[in-house]
Amino acid sequence: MTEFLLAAALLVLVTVLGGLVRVLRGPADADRIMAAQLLGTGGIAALLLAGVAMAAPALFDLALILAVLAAFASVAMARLAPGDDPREPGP
Amino acid sequence: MTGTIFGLVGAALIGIGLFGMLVRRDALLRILSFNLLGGGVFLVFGAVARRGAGAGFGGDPVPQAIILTGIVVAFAATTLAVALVLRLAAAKDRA
Amino acid sequence: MAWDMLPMLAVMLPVLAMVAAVPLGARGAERLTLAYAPVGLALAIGIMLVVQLGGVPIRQELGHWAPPLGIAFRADGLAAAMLLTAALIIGAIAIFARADFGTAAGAAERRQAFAFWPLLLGLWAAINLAVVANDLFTLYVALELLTFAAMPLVCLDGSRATLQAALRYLMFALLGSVLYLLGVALIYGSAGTLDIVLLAQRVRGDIPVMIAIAVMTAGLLAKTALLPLHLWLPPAHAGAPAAASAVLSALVVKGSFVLVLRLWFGVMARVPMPDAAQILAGLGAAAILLGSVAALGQARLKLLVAYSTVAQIGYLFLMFPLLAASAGEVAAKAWTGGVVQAVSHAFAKAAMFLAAGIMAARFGHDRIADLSGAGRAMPVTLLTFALAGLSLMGVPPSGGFAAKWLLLSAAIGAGQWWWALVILGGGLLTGGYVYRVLAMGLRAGDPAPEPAPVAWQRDGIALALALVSVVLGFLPLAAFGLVQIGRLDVSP
Amino acid sequence: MSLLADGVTILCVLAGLVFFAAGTVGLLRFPDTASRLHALTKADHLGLGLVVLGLLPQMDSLAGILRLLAFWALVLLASAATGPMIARLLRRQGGIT
Amino acid sequence: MIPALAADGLLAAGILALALGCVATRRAFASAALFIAYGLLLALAWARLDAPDVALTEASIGAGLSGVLLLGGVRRLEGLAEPSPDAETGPLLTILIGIGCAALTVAIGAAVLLLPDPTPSLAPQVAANLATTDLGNPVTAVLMSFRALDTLLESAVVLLAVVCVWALTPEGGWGGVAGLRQPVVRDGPLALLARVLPPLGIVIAIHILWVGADAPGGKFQAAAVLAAMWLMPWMAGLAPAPRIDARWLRLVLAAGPALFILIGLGGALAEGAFLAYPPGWAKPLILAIEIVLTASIAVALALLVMGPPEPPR
Repeated sequence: MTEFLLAAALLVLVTVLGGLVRVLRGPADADRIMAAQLLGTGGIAALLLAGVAMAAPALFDLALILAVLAAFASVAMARLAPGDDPREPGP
Repeated sequence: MTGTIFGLVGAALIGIGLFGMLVRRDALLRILSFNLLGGGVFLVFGAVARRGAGAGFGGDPVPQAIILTGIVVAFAATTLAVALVLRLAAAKDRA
Repeated sequence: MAWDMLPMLAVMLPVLAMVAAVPLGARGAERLTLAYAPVGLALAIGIMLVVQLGGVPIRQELGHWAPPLGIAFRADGLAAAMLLTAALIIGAIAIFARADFGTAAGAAERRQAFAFWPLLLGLWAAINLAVVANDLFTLYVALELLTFAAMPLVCLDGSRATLQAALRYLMFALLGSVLYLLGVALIYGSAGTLDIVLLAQRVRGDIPVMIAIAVMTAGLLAKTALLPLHLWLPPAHAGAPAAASAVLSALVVKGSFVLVLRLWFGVMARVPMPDAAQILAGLGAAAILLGSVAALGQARLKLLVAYSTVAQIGYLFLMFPLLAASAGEVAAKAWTGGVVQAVSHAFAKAAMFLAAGIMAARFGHDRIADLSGAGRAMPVTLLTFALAGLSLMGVPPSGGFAAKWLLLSAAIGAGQWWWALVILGGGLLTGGYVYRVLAMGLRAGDPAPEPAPVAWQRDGIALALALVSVVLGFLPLAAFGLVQIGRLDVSP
Repeated sequence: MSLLADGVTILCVLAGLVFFAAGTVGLLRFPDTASRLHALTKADHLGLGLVVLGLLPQMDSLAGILRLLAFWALVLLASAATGPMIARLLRRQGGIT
Repeated sequence: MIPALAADGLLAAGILALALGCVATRRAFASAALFIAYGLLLALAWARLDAPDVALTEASIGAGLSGVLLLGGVRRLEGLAEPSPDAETGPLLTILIGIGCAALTVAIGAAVLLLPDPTPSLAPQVAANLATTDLGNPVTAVLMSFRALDTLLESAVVLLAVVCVWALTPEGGWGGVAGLRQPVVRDGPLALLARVLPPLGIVIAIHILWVGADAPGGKFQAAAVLAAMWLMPWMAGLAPAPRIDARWLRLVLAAGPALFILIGLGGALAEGAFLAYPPGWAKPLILAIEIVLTASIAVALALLVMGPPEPPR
């Protein structure tokens, strides 16, 4: 089981890293935000799989922090992207 | 092995970050490059920590603690630099 | 009272005062700073006496954790000299700055006033930490503390030019500290400790360590503004308010300089690097000559003083090849000469910037060509400038003379006579730019139409600092024995 | 018990992987940003959901199960909020083609 | 072994690709988005390096707060009249700098490869002394006991950074509300998230702080999450930023470092060395410092991201 979960974690990593191409190439800002979000979700999935496989609760906490801050960062990216509502100044 | 791989990644990041800091003219991109450079330095330190694993720890806790401190200090420096860049741009605006 | 507490108190009390200054607000912070200044001075004098009388450095292991696991403070002779210098200068600046950054009772808090006092306290803490800390990473934190405290001082006035200067300074400083940190990582990986005393015993000249020392030195030189990494200094130091310029030029660049000394003659005490030392001194010589020539050509007084700092920093690096190539008395002379140069330049330059600030405030500008009449209108200020200038030139008897004489005779003793030529040539050029200002000031003329009277305290403080710089030259040579205490490159 | 649990885990995690792969392929291959957004929000979060579902049988405590579910809820919430924001951003930047 | 190597290789390639993208991209927003993705991957790399405490810090501060700060900077810079960008570096100089940086990379890489094997380590010493601190997490023990001085000074550095950022307040803005005023967003997805996420985040932060004594986690990570949970409703205009001359604000900022120093001085009086904890008191004192410090650092981090007050328009 452990091997299967670790392999699955690796595969998740492989697929979401494929999405990196979108972050790098865009072309729209929305593409970049989405790809970064996918990276976050994939990272969480990989950490959960690895955390269960290796019985390492620290990885769960890391996934938790990642989830909260990925939400925060996604919101910030969507809100602060140039061209979004000009009435709203950013931080 | 993991330690060495990321140590080398750190070395590469140092080069990339320094290049960005020296070549790019946009102040924010320079600050961002500074962060890449800092990340590289922390990774080199992390490689040292990983190679010092022992006594039941996955890595030497002393450099790990130092990196942690370093990340916070680097963040404070980044905020300072961003605030300064914004203030300067606003001053130009008014001038 | 346990004497080993003194260095710790000299660091932690200003940190505590800085922290307390934030909730106290501008007025409270000002009072706190002025109240703390004599305490800090007493601590510095106490440390100097203990080190001098005991003949050994003061050491404290924090939390009773001995290095390599823990961190130790170690105040040697160099640290004692720098602590006292910092205490005297910062105390003087605090009194001087009351007129600019004071807050009257009941008055609303102003931005500059709120920021200045915690920054001054933070800067003091950072300098003290940089000279007594004995751990390479703690020294990194000291460097960052120093940068954070110094950067806003540069642009306190908020004009566009000063903001630009501050940004450039910040970039240089951040790059410098991150390079330093890189070296810390490599040294830890090679030797398994960051304690300088332990490193001095453990370090061999293997490749990772040499690379580490190279990047750390490069980073620190950027912070010390040694030519060719000096470009940030003149606009930053010339644009700041006079009180801020004085601490920046007198103390902040010395903090990173002390770190270079700790690296070369602490960590690398057993690994001589004579060729690299020649390069450093070559850069120093170039700084002396080019910096002085640039100062000669400046139209504005504060820029002239700032370029003079670039030149005087060059002298500090002449000691490196002399120490690397010799031992015994010649090396001792070089070491003392370098440290006395750092101290006497600190006092002279603080005095000079304050005098320049007083003149600029009086005339409403600092164009050298329009300073005629200064001698009649403000003789004390011009006298201050002249005394500080004499010390920078190295005219006997002054602290600058003692420093340059020691370096000169060490250069001859070490058989490296070419540095002696540089010292003499630099002195002549320094004489040139100081004379330029004095000659213009003594010319008859009318200063400002309706001059605001200069508070005598401000003139007095600037004059006192200049006098200290001169009086250093009267000290018997034995007094300089202090700075030899605890040198890691000679102890067995 | 263990065999059944492991079987469920393997099935669900594999299905999750398929969705992750589908999300990535969609992100890479779909011609315009708007359809990429659809591909992503659907596939990505179903993928994580299935992984979470698959890991549930491996948990030996209720706290662990709740924690896993909390992850999914958190990510769904974030996605629910950012999806419309990204769509609006797309409209404003004129990215819908 | 092979999968582990593959994971490392993938992460390494991803990190380097994103870093190169950051430096090469023409548009600042794209660079900042890349930087956030880079931070995410870096956090995974730290997990692979068996440094979970660092991974938590990198995820929360390195990727999260830094990324949002840079994004905000990009956004505000374009709001200001675009300053005429200085000429890009010439091609010859670019190549020269590139060669220099590559040489530096090679030198550092060589240094990493040439480090002594086995690398000297303090891990055995930490393990031997861990029991005296009553802590289970060795990194927390280093941060709060063996090298507590660094942590103390760092908290002072963060406070000083707040002073520095405030010192950059434009004329007429002093005493105002930190950062730009955010327009109120009462409904819509942002408002929803801004209302729902913070309670969750606060629970998570408390958890991270609490486990920090014995497991990966601690005050910096918890403080970063708390700061993010404040910034979120602030960006939606639902939680106002404080006035920078508010007495409570300044007291909270100073409380953590001040308590730390005072406990340290207490150690000097009672035990004869600064930051020495009396036997048996180590854990309660450390916990007290951590809790107060978390509050101070969280407020400081949030204020740093918000930036200096703006004069009313």
